[in-house]
Amino acid sequence: MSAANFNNTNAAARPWFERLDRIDRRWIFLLMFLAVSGPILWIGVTGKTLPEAPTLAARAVFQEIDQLPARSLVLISIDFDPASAGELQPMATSLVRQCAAKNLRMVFIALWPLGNQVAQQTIQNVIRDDYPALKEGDDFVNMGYQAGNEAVMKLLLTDFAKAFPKDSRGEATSNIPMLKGVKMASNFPLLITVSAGYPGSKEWVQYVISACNEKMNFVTGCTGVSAPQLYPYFPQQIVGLLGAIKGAAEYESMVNASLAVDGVATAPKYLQAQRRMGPQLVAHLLMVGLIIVGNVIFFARKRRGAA
Amino acid sequence: MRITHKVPRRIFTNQSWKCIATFLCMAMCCTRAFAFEISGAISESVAPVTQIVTAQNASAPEHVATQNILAKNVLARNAPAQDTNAPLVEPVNAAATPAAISAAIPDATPVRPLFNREKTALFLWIVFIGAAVTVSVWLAKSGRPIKIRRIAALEAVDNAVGRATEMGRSILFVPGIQDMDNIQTVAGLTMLGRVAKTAAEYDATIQVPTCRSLVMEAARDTVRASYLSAGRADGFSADRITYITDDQFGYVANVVGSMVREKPATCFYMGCFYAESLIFSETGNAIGAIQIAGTAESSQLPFFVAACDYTLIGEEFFAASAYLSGEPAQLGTLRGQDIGKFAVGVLITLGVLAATILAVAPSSAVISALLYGLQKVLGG
Amino acid sequence: MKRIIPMWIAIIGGFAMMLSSFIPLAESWGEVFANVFNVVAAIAFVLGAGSLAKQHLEKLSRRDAGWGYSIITLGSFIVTLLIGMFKIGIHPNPNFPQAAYSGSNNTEGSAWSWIYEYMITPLTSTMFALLAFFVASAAFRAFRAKNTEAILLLVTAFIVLLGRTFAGVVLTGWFPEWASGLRLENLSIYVMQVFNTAGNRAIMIGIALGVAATGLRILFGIDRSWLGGGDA
Amino acid sequence: MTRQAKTWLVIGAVFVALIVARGMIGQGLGRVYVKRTEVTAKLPDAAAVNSAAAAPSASASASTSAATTAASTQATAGPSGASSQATTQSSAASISWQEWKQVPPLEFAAAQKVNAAQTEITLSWPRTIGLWLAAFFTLAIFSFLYADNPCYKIAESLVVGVSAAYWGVIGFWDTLVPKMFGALTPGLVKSLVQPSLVAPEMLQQISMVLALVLGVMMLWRLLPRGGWISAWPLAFIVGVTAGLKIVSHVESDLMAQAAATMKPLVVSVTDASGATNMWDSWWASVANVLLVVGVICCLAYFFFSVQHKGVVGGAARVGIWYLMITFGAAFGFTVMGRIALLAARLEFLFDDWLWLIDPNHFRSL
Repeated sequence: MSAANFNNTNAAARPWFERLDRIDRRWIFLLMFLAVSGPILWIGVTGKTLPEAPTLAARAVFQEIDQLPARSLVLISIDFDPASAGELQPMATSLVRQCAAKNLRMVFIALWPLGNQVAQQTIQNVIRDDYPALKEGDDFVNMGYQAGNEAVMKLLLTDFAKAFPKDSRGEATSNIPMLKGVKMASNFPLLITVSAGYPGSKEWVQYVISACNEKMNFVTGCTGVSAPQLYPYFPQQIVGLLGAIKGAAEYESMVNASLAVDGVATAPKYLQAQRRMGPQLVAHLLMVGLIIVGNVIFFARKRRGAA
Repeated sequence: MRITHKVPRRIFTNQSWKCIATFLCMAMCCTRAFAFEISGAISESVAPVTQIVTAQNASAPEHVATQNILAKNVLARNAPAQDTNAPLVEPVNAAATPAAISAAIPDATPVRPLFNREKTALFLWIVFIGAAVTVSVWLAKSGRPIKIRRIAALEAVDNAVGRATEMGRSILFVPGIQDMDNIQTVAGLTMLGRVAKTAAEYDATIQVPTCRSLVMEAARDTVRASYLSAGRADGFSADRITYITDDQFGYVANVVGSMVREKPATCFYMGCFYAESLIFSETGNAIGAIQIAGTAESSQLPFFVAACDYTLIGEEFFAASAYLSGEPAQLGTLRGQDIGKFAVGVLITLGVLAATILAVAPSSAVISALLYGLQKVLGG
Repeated sequence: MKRIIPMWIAIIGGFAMMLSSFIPLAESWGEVFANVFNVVAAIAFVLGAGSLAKQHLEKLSRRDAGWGYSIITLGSFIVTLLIGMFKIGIHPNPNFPQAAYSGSNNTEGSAWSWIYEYMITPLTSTMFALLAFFVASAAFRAFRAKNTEAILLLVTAFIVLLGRTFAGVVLTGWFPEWASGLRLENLSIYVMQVFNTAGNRAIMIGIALGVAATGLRILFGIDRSWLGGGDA
Repeated sequence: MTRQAKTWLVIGAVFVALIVARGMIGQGLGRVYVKRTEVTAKLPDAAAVNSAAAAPSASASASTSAATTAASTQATAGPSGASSQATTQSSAASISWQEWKQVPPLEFAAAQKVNAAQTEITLSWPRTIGLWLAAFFTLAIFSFLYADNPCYKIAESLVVGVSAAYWGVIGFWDTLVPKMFGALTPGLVKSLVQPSLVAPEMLQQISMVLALVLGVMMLWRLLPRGGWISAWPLAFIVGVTAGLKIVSHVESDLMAQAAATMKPLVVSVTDASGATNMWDSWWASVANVLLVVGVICCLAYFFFSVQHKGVVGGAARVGIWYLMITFGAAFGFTVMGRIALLAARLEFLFDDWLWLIDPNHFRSL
């Protein structure tokens, strides 16, 4: 795919804009690489991050979790795989951290085949490492993955144990102490999902939130790609929405601020999203620059063509 | 464009009987249950919420009552959290815990109503859409021509296939990355049928890599049928329709790799796409292929719109598939959908007017009743 | 026969699913069908794995171009399958040591986790990361102000790109309070909540109607194109 | 040698030189350390020991492991470095094994300082090799940006094979075993996999027989003949999803969205003191007007049985403008997401592999 548009036989004879227009796209790739790697190295060395001002949708996520009384049950669906972890892992980490700090009882499920492994890692990094007092089965449980996408959601609506017959340790659902009394999805006052696509937040709204006779509150974190599609549901069906790494950074800064202890710096693993906003800034500027240059070429060519 | 699909003018074809019968069956099944509940639904539209709670309590004592308490507590989010959510909090008073409550449920099986009243509006909507589609399909089958507005991307399909033949290169058709249960995939395969037929006529080779094994089977059937109907059954080769892998990026890596190696002259992307839309269309751009895309995934449309030569946006994709198939069933469905859209548009307009008048003159009882009615129609 | 039975299977499954939302008594049918569906969906994965193996074996036996890579694919496929199916290197679950296969594949340090951590993760996520480069190249070459529509697309993209980073704060953060609505970060929210919501809402309404119409067509037995062939 | 081959050679040589140079500076690069923990599980009764000994892992190394040290077994255990082994203690009815948990290099340095001969925290060869392989795969896929090449093709072939098997295995262990085999062969599942299994209900068993029949029909297509039978499970999938989707789409995407659009065109926003805020009211009203107009115009664009002329044509034109703004916003958001993914990959290369940066303080305080 490289040499196809790399043609410089009579490059000198062409006006500047033609040459620029036919520039090998690998130069653009290189620019993008520099725009992202530069800030990563700089932030990695200096440890500085940019300030975040949380928007309404992100504040709503924080408040929704914050207002739940301690020991409430929350259903957390990890609907992404490592391919999207760059965007979504910081969200999952912060969401679990806030829930753990609030002493909510967390039930993890996954509708993506690799989601179970992601949930497992998140549990390890946040709960086991930093909240070792929380006990599996009493305070949190990972129910693993189930195939079937929407049909699993449909089953969750009426029978939780049928949808997820065992947890990832092999314990039958009916023997798990914290799930005593959980019959169906609506027994959870709050549903939290982190979603990378299909099945994800949209399907949760369609198959669970809308179909539930009882009102279930729903907050979600999603990739930048799916965020625009979820805005029509906000704030009626989706109470709080974290869109892309920016949403993650906003929410992360809120959670960090709420859990900050004087004199103790926040653990660096809880600053992941905010660190990634640095490369984001430079890369966005590069994108804007590229679009502007592309259009300058376009108009220069148009003028030449018209003259 | 005007489709003159001439079916012999027989009003009640076999097909139409079948669909009417099925529809009536469905309607009858439900109206029995529905008749019991309709009076309740009407009274509900007048009565405040609390009455429903009591009404249901009568029939389903413990279960429903519990559920309503839970629901109301969650609803009352603005009130001080500590009190309202009390039943959700773990032990203080054992009797009030959800565990205790639901432990009592299995024994006392509640008497269930025949029809879920809260879904009345939803049910009526589905009946309405079903009726609109059935009637439109029936009309279309009875020979009434259906006009479809011009769709630019469609007119480009034949040219694009012709170009590939002239250049002596292959055509790539990607039917999305979802399974046969996704309607976009089905629409994509309808498009494939047409593209393959044109390709068979022009004697161009067509490559179809698929992401699901079921899609591969269906695509093979479709292409085989197209080659047959073009009278070139010998030209069909099942090996060009391959299954790669279920994994999104495994699939993308393979398709993009083969695109760079084989340099197809024309690429079609018709179906359900996610992140791979841009990888495909950028790679297609780099190898200088003509690209025509169609998807209903709105997140991927910007890339197709920007990078492809022609794009079928959202529903346009379904419309194009219906048009290309030339089947009265599909064209009738399109008309049925338009009727639905028109109804939604009118409802929104009425609702907005009512809401506006209500905002200006809050005391207007008639308008507030209208607004309430509209909200009910939409299940709000 | 080959088409009538599948059609009725679809009709029965579909109606059971649909009616279970309206008729509480039918809820259990819905459950049964959803449960069967989930298991069939899992068997579809097995089918996917089987098809892949079959495909590459055929390719190998014919010595097609690039058959060497088929060996790599098949080899990695078989190794992963063996490790996963037989839970190689997985000790039993400490809670149920008597059951040989009770351990989870996902235990830290297992071969399965190794594949996840050092193969699946880098391979798939780097594939995804390539998009950042393609997006840049597409922006340079494809996003041109050709007409009104393209200009609207571009301007919106600018507002969102700048408004969702610190650049927005730097560029327009000095706007006085009464004009705060014009700050890029607020403008980007406005775009999302008004224009984007309107556009996506219309698309959603349209698609919902499309899905309902097509679905009903299948359930009424009008549409059988999904059974292959073509005629209705 | 072609020009391209030369370029590859130069790039490769420079790269290797840089990595070697990096390896000699400071702490070096790309190593993974693990910490050993002992796990003991009590067997319920003596008879069960035999079945435990048949466990794939336990049997593999039970007899030989006693004499070997932790570090060396770990490097040799299992085909790809499974870092666990089991020892069966003949006296007590319990089995124990060792598990290794990844720890930051900082902890290794600290442990070495206390006791240079310690074996609790050690360098993990399987994981270190894995890390370097992961870095190789990352670079191999990035190399596609320059040009297609054998490294990329190898990575591509691997991802196809590994992921297909991975999905199959997950489907088998997570769904088929607990749901289908749990219902059809509860005894087997109970003794081998999940002792906590709840006895299946009759309905569950019947539905799983149905699922099994459909599944076998589906797998039938792997055989050369009778592929048409797989249309039955396909029909089931199509029918059930159609039934599910009709209800959910009409409810959440049609009715709820139309209801949410019924907004008053005139809004009065009052501030805390109860007075109407004219400026805010104006903007809120404008937002509502724009929203309502947008939804209706976009709907007009999607009318197919009406030619776009006159009023409908005008509305459709406004509709396409709205759609373009929608796509612009989607583009902006998507760019944001993609760049975050690239940042994550580069963080892996710079942090985990090359040890150039240390944002998580794994190697320095």
